[in-house]
Amino acid sequence: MTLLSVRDLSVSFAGAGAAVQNVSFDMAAGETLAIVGESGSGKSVTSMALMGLLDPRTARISGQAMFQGRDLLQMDEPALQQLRGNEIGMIFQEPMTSLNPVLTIGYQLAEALRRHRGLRGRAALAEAEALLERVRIPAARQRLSEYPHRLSGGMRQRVMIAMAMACNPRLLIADEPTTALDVTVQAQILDLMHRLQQEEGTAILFITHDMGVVAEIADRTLVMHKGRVVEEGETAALFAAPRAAYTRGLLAAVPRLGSMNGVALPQLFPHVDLETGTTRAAAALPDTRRDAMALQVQNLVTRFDLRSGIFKRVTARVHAVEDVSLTLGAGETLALVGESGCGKSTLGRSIMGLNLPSSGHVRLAGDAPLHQQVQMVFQDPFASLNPRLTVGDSIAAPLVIHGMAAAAALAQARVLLDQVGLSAAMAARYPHEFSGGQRQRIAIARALALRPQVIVADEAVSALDVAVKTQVLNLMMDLQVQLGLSYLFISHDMAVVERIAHRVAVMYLGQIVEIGPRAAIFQTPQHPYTKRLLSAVPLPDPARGRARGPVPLREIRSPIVKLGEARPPMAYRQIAEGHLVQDYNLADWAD
Amino acid sequence: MLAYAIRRVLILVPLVFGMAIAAFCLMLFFPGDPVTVLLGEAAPPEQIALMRDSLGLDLPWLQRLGQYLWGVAQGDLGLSIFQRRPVTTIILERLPATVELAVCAMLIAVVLGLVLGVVAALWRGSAIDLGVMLIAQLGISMPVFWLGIMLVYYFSVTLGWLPAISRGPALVPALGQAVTGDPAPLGTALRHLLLPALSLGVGQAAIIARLVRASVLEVIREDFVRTARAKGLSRPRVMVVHVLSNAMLPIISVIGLRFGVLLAGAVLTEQIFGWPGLGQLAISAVSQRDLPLILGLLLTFGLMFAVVNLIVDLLYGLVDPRITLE
Amino acid sequence: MHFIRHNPSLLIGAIITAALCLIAIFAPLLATHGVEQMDMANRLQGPSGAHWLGTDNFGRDLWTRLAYGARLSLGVSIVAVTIAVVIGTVVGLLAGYFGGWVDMVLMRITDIFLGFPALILAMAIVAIIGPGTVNLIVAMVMVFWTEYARVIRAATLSLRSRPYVEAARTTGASHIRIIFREILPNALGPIIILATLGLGTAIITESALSFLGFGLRPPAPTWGGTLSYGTRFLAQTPWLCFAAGLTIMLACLGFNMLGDGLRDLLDPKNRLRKGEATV
Amino acid sequence: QAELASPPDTVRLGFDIDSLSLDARLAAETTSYRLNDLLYDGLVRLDRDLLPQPALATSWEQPDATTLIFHLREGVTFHDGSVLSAEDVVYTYTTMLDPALNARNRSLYTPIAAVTAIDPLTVEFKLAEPYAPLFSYLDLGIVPQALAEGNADFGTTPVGTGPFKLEAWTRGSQINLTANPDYWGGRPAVQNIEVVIVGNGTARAQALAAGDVDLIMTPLPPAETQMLDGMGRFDHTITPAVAFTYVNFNTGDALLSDPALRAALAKLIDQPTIVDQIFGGLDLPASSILMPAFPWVVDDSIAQPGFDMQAAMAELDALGWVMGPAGIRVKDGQELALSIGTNSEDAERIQSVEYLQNVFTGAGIRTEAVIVDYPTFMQGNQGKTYQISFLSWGNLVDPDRAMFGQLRSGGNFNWGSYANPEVDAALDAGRAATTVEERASAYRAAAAVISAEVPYYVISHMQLHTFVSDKLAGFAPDPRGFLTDLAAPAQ
Ligand SMILES: Nc1ncnc2c1ncn2[C@@H]1O[C@H](COP(=O)(O)OP(=O)(O)OP(=O)(O)O)[C@@H](O)[C@H]1O
Ligand SMILES: Nc1ncnc2c1ncn2[C@@H]1O[C@H](COP(=O)(O)OP(=O)(O)OP(=O)(O)O)[C@@H](O)[C@H]1O
Ligand SMILES: [Mg+2]
Ligand SMILES: [Mg+2]
Repeated sequence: MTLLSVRDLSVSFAGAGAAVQNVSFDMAAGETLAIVGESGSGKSVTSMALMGLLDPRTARISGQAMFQGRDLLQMDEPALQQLRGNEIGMIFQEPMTSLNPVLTIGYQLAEALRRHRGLRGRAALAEAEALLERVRIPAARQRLSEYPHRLSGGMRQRVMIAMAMACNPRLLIADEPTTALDVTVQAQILDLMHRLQQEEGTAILFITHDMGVVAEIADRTLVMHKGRVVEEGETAALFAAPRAAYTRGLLAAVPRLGSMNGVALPQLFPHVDLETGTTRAAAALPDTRRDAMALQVQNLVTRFDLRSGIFKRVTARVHAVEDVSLTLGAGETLALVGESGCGKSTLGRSIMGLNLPSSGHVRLAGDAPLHQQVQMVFQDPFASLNPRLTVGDSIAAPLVIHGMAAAAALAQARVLLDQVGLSAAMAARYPHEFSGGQRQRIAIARALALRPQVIVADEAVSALDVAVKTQVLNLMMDLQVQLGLSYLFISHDMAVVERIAHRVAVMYLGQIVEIGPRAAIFQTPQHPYTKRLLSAVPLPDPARGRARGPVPLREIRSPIVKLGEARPPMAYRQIAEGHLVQDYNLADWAD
Repeated sequence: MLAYAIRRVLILVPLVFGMAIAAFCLMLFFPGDPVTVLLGEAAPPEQIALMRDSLGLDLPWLQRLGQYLWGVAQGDLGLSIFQRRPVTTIILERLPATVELAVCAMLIAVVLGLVLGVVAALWRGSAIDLGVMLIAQLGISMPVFWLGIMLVYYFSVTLGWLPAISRGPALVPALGQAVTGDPAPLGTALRHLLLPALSLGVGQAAIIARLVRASVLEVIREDFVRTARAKGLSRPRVMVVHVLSNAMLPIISVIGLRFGVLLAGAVLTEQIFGWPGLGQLAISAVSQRDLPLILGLLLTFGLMFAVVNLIVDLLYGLVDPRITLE
Repeated sequence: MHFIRHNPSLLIGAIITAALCLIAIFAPLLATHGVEQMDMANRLQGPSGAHWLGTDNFGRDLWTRLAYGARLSLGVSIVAVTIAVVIGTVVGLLAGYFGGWVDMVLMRITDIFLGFPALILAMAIVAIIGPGTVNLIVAMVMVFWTEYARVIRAATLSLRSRPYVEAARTTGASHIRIIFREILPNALGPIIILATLGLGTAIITESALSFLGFGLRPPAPTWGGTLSYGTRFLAQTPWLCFAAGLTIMLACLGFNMLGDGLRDLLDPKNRLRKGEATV
Repeated sequence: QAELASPPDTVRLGFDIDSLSLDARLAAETTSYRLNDLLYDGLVRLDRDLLPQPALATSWEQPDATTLIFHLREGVTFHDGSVLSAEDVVYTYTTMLDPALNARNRSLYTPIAAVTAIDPLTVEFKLAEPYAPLFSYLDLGIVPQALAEGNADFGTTPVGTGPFKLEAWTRGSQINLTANPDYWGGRPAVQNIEVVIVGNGTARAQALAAGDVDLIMTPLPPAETQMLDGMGRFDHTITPAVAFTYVNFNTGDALLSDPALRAALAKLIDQPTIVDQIFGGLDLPASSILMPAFPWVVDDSIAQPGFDMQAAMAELDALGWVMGPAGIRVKDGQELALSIGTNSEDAERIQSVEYLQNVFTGAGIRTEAVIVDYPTFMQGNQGKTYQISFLSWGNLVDPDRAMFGQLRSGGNFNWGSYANPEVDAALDAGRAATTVEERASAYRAAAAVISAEVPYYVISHMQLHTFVSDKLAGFAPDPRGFLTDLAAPAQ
């Protein structure tokens, strides 16, 4: 039975042109339809148009969207209000900002119940508590009176789901509900949504740009590109035999976990042309590793003071990095992985001197000052370039600082731009004139200016779309070959790490729990945390999609330690040559 | 929370002493002698010397500063040279008038500002929005004292509706009387209060209106508002419960700062409306070179400003659950 | 010009400000009478052919006085605000960038100055150092710099941890270089906006000081002075008070609208955002 | 004494400043003087011609030039019920003379060598030298000794023998007086007096117009005076006041020490315009330093130089100050440059200085206006650093008080360092004289020299303008603005 039937939906914005053009699709009751596409392809606008949430003063909407016999696009506001949250629920991308920060969880949940189910007072609260339990939030009763900021991202997203499901809607629209979350948390949320769907028979319109997630949950998939539908079909069929060139390209570009089984060295990503869908395999890379040390971290500890009380005395500390030791070889890529907040960035920043380590050392290969040997590339391409400097000046600045004449430095900047695949003529432009991928190339050029041996790349490609991401990664690998660079590659994307790393270090609560050659970590993970991390990664393969069993709900532990308390030091065990695993207490990791 | 409050109060101590030292040093450079002002043009030099001596005005300045700070530490701000009474007494007598004026002006500012700001935000881009914002712009650009004079000219002189000058009965006791059945004093008090409070409050109302509008527009874009709408809540409900509750937060913190501006503005308003508050007192103290009184007033203003901001910050901590006051 | 339609504030503000500046610059050409040319027989006249805006209490041509007054009032305000902005910026940058005890000391000093009511402080300073253009500027600087220091400090605090600033640090840039090349240019937007809005405040402050008798000495044709005289003749000739007040208000309005317009122009937060919602 | 047609129960007065202290001995501004007149009684009371009349003293005699004996009224009680005695008078004057009290008017009484009580109703004053003006100051309110020594603070809670008692005092805004039922002169018909403080003259005028107050008086802006006149609803009384506005030439200044230059400059002072336009014709143009409030001393034959631009220019030329190329007069390569100063609190004074500056500049004198606030200006005056200042004197209840300190050589406030033996002699004679006629001729002699040598150029003699509503029809203040009419006993 068709629940929702969208015909020729088009949306255009005053002054900005068409965002969505002639989108048509059908959804049956209880089915999951995924909409995938790059950033800006019109996914969110489609969903907002269906909900009637676009500003009628700026958005022009046309077409038809029959929901249970009524056209959503023709309904007046009161009728839509009747529908929203009742017949159609919605979940948004950002769990951090989607809940009202000044109202309690209980109030926000009860609001929907009061609105649509006529519940009042205690009854509403009791029902809210039941809802929280349904999304498996522990200690639901206490949570009712808490404010959103006290909850972790995963919990908030579960509250959002509880809210959206409060009135057992026929249709749930989920706009990138897991994009902002860690993979382990993402797995939990996907699992939860799936189970709720089973229980209630709700249809889900699932918006995402992650092919792995699509493969895992969608019955059918709709691919959007530049506001148009490129392809639609059964998920399995679509993955197996994509018809549209764009879909083919997209699927080819996606890094897949496990694709490196049996491959010894990092590999370039294939060059994918999204327009034509053609893929050109890349040449194999030589082994860049040399028998020398590039950077050594010894027993590094970085803690942040938390102060409180009348005199602002230190009462607790964030143990962001705890006794970390590792060695980065010359020409080697060491990937640092771990969940959000585990201390990856802090470690990188401590190496760079951006955070002062509480103890420990960073040793370098050469005698040159740190800044000439180690450079950093940051995550956000939009924030890492000074908007008031031309990119040429930005790249030349380090050279000028170290004594080069301005003209010579600018000439060198042009060469560097060329080296990262941009044209030298772009040196005179300002950052806002570049796309995200281009900016990240510029940031890399700047990092290269001082000819460092080591580059610390903190989530350097996380903010980029798939196709752009692979291009930048390829550039980094190329540069490694050309310049013999070593990378400390901080990332949470396991599929990417598998492709480019020589060795991998897994971090948890400020400590390295496992470190070893890439193949060893991916194929024979030892530490329970590593295992969990790997199993949570969604695979862009519908055949294997729902193979995973139920995902245990588990909250991330806090790295905050009260003054005087200490975590016991843990020893490392050697499993194989260069594969070390920290001792663990199995009871802590039992599911 | 309590620790935070205590800490903030403790920080006031060095602040007060810092202000006392700064103000005292300022006083050292004042030309003109309060004693000649007090004793008059006709005073013989011996008498002036005698009085300077009795007031300790000729002691080395460090010693005077020391004595003054010691006094401040004991809550003693010295004697007014002119009124020959303790500065604290004089200030406390005048304080209620200024507070009454400032609080009422702030009330007008907040209520007017909120209403106008929300209206403008709701109909943003429309003629209403444009009109409100234009009025706000005019309100901000208008010199307080000019507005005051114009109000007096129009409402008191031309129309004769409201008293032009002076304070009526004190508001708080008048409120009390109104509660116990005699509304007359309250009426008089309000009639006297209306113009000064209005002229003082309008500029602030304009500023608040703009802030509210900007803040509401900012909050409207927030994801949680979309969430609220996706729940099917009605527009007024979303506006009041979700938008305003958040939009008020930045306004609260601004009110503290505005209150400081308002206290300073009261100097002019009080002058125009003959309002017997601290502002008028300050002007006469400066023109008489009543040094202890000027010092005391500067400290009082500074302290009021600090206390208001403290209250605002604490309030902020109460209203916004994200802020842990530690 | 696309932005003008979306930013009428900027346009109107710029027109008013430019007009006033032109009047100030070309006052000698625009003046119809001598700026100090008295005519006691024709004092306090309304607008007429001979005197476009009427005459003041000495029978001087009001238009001429206001035009010359633009020089003084705008000049004093611009100089005072500029100096205050420079001081405030330096203090704010140092406090925000270095933090720690530098911040502590500078901000406590700022707090002390901020606690004193602006007008009384300015009055006291004028009383101490005497009236006069330079002294008036000194007094205004003393009361204005604190606000700039606070705002610039806040801006610096947020800019200090921007990735591009950290990137500069990782290349070994000196503090001076980071402050002046990475932070200051990016704080300039708010500084310019604040300064523009501050000009309006400065003009009002000047007139308030004049009103209280702490303005420039006669026969300086300041707007505040004219307004202050005007209040004396309100019952008799409200026109003088009106005209002077309106001029001050217009100037202030011009600066405020210009400042708002610049804010919209420079601050991306105020631009229409993607996915803007309604209520 | 004028009578109120029908005394109202309650009267509201709009005053310009709050009292600083209601202790009779510490009075320092008009509000205190006016209220003290109602709260206290002195030994004498000054009538409308400022001549002494019996008050607490029913009679007095002067056995010799330096002795005065006063006989007190019997049965007078203070507001607290205690009975007035000679000791109270002795106490009042002794403390007044005590430097520790820091009384503003102490110097008026310093010629008093001793005050003694001869019996409970007789007081004897011994003077160090003959001092004729003393009678003008003997209206000083008498305070009760017993209370004062019991640490009562008359500054905040005045206790006198006057027709009114203090009822309430809200600082800065209102002072309430209530009739003293036991007043020796009879219980006043007016029951309550509410003094409302409104600093701004415009606002005070508006308050009267709006019916918020029943009486306002000088200082009032000219425009407001004209407006109130125009309304025709208010009784407007004009009384010659004991005050004048003047231009002071600093004779200690190198340039201004020359009487010929001063005389030339005096001809540049556009007295008619200043008096009629800037001061709105509220005051009388002066022809000499002798005030019309003292009819017994006025002499129309004495005159100051009048405004005469042509004559002034010619005189300046004659003095060698010839017009230079820049439109500024030059002599021996030096420009004629002067400064004219006044204090910034008074708008009319500022306007006058601005106007004078304009006229002086037109006459080829580079002129600077120095306008600073009162304390700063006084500092300059006392340091004798100003060249020309534009100021006024008030509360000059005796001709001596207008000249002795100002123009006698070495006078306390002789800021222009004026010294002329003829004037000195005349002023001394005025003090030593025993009859009104003697005194008058002494002051005329001094005034004639002053008018000719112009250390002072008196612009105008002030007049007290009083506006009252119907309620107070018939009310007339005395030259000091005293409100004695309000104390008229009930019929
Ligand atoms: N309110 C709006 N006004 C103008 N243009 C808009 C508005 N909302 C969205 N757009 C434009 O519409 C296009 C589609 O946006 P949409 O948010 O649907 O993309 P998306 O596929 O959800 O991308 P992402 O993965 O980044 O969320 C974009 O080019 C966007 O800039
Ligand atoms: N300046 C700081 N002051 C206090 N705590 C900090 C500071 N910087 C980081 N932390 C805390 O240290 C811990 C580690 O943070 P870090 O940014 O290194 O994590 P991460 O692994 O990079 O996480 P993500 O994947 O989210 O970037 C977190 O709990 C964080 O809140
Ligand atoms: Mg989207
Ligand atoms: Mg990180």
